[in-house]
Amino acid sequence: MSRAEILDSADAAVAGIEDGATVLVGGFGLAGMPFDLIDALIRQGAKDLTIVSNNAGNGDVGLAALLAAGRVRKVLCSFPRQSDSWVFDDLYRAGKIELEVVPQGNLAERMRAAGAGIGAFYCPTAVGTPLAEGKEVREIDGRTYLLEYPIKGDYALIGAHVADTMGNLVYRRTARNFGPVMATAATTTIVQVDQVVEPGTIDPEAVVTPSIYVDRIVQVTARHYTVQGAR
Amino acid sequence: MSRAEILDSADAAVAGIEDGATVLVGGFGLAGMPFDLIDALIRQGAKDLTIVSNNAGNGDVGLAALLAAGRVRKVLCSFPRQSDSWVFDDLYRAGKIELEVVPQGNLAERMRAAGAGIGAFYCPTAVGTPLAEGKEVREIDGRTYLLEYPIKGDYALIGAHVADTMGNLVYRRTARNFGPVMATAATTTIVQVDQVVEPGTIDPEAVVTPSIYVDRIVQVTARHYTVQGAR
Amino acid sequence: MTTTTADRAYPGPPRSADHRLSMDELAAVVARDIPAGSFVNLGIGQPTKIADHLPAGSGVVLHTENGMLNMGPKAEGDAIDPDLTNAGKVPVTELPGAAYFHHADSFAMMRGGHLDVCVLGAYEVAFNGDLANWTTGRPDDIPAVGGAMDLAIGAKDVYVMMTLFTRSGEPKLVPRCAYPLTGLGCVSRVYTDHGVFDVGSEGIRIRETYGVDAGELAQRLGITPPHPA
Amino acid sequence: MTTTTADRAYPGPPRSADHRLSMDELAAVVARDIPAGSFVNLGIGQPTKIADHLPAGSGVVLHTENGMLNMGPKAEGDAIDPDLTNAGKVPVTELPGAAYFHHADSFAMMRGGHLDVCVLGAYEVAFNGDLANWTTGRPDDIPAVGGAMDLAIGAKDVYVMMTLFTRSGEPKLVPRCAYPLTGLGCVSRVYTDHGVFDVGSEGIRIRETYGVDAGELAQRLGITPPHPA
Repeated sequence: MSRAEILDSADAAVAGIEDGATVLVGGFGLAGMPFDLIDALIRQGAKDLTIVSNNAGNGDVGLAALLAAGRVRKVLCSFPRQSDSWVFDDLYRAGKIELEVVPQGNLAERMRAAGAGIGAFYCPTAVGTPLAEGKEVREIDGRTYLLEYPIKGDYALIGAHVADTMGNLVYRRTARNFGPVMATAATTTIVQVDQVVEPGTIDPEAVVTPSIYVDRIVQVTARHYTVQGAR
Repeated sequence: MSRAEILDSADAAVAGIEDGATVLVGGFGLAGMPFDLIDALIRQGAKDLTIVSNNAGNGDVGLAALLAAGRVRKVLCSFPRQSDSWVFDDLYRAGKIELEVVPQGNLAERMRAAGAGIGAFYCPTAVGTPLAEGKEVREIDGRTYLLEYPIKGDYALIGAHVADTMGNLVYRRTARNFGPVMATAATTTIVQVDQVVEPGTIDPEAVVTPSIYVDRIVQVTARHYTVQGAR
Repeated sequence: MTTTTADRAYPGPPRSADHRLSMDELAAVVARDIPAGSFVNLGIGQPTKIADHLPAGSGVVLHTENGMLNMGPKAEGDAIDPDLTNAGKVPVTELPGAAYFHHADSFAMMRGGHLDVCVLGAYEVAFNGDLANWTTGRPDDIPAVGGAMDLAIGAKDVYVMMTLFTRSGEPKLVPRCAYPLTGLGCVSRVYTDHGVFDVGSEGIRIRETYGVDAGELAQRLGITPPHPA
Repeated sequence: MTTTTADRAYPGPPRSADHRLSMDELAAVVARDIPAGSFVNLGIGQPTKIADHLPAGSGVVLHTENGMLNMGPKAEGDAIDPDLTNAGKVPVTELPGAAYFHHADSFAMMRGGHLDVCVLGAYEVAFNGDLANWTTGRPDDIPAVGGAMDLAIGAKDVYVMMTLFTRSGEPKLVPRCAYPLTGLGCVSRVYTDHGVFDVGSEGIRIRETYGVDAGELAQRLGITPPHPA
């Protein structure tokens, strides 16, 4: 359906996310992290979630707050351990959360595959490492590859800069990161943006995420966290 | 190397293309077709070429002229037969050119794979059709896929709208088509543009082909062909 | 798998028109059946006409596989831009809210199942939804597939729009395709000048008839009549 | 495969410095060796310092895997933008000619072999170029790989920058890595405070020494001395 739903609140935007859902959460550290949607998801109460995100939370905000609320069963991410990942670290060491570490490029490419209808792909990353365990290996043209499968989300929660009312998105700088890929890989893509504009306002040559990938939009007041985590 | 070479002429831009090279040629019909580069390639004289392009020439210009000059051994394309593909049609019927028909999306995705370091991928397109012959078949999650391999070029000849002197590119409308993908899939990417500008002129958020993929640039005077072929 | 209407429940008699439809009338029928707000790819040829019949405010967004969403009508006069064409290389226009993307992204969109509806022409469609629309397979026919195979497996619903019979009167809706296939079991509905059909794994079912009785249509196609004549 | 210098021709005695280098001096050495105009990714930590030593006009373009080419220096004061960071989440700036792209495109760029040089830190490097830099494998170490494995196999040349010995004096350049691997045979050169080494399928070779004799260095690493002492 073409015209994305424009919602009044982050709470309305995350309505219906079920217990046990797989949720792709944008952001690289704090850049691009959809804080308002995550806070709304905490209020909404869905639990037993599988979260796919580059990190496993920074400081006590965003994803870290969702983890602290006990709503997450499993995290797929490339880099959980950071100087400010104390929430995840404690849960993991207490055996209260599952972790699947995925190389960052594979995380992105596996979500791209999900969005692009690719059944699986042979990737050279991680060959010969512990992360290759259990994966099918094939030599192609003299190079060794591992078979990687798509990662599909039930929902994607992402942050973007500007949306038009059809759902076209542009991002800001490196806050773009996983947003465009996650938008393609989820059944329902929910976006928080700084601004919603009329169709025709965004240059069609500069659209990063075309409207077809966007289901729900909420405009939020930009919040600025310091880069290393605490509010 | 970062700073793309800016050349004075299309002839200088295509220097060194060897006999027997695989050349990816941008354009969808005439939109985005790098006419000046192809004309220069005809003058340059390289022969026995394998051409990868969506079509096999329109009218008597561009790719059709290269074919007519007898320089092409084989064409990989999705759609050779068009109302104005008489040059290719005659060569093909006379047994003077090889043809490999590749579904359009596979053509694009196989070049993307070449540019993205993917060894091969499972694709649902063409399952159960004559174009599946000889391809490895695999069922994944209840759906049937064919194994597709990358298409890599020695050279890409593409058309874009504006380049900066570092090599960042933007395109115009549907003339974008295969250009950005081919730029990633060739060892040497050669681009004709309407305009060359200084770095900082193109909005970094709107760059379509980042500079890393571009090797040689030549600014040409825009030529307009009627859409159905003849000059 | 080829089945007939006998294999599944039939909800009622088909709607009908009192005459065989022209291709333009048929385009209007297809347009009527495309849900408001759908993302749609219209194949080269007859399906292109469907765009002219989409009601204003339908919110239908047209995708063209050469790299655009929210494509507008055919360009005329000064609006013609050689850099802006549809998949048939016909100059078109851009609507507010359009987006351009490259070919790999365009076909990822298609293959990834994001389009709601795709309407294609066909040489033949089988009762099980098999599609043949890319080559006759004759020795003198230069094969050219374009985006047909990608479209066939990409959209959530693949509709075919065609005449029901060849000029010599042979049905093009058949138990099994004789022409080389474009895709397996991919078509869900077939719009023709004589009627509209659901096809697929549950077999063929007549939805509408135009200028012909459903029983007679069933007989000409060699399928079980939908209900007692 | 582990081999030693004896296995290949040695072109001459290494250049040398009269003292062990600080990490900052070492960063300058790496910067000197990066060809002008290269596309380079500098890993988190020590390699980041290399950027400060690239000569003006080198034309080196920095890639950061979180989606940017032509990254500028660290941002200070008002230039800090939470939406613009490097892979270490440190605020950075943008240079003219920058481009932003999403993560799949960024890692396609890397995995596709388009970067000329990548410089990484390491726990250990083997003489054959095997790299261990992502986890100690200790039970209490939470594994976190980030982009390390993608970088290891992506760039045309992967350099490592590290101290040559652990605090307890054990070499980190070893016949075979004991730590869990990041990539196989992927490192081509190792820059350390005591010297620079070529590694790879042809084995290890000393290129430069800092404050130590090549023969002594070879002995400490257990490799064949490069030439008669």
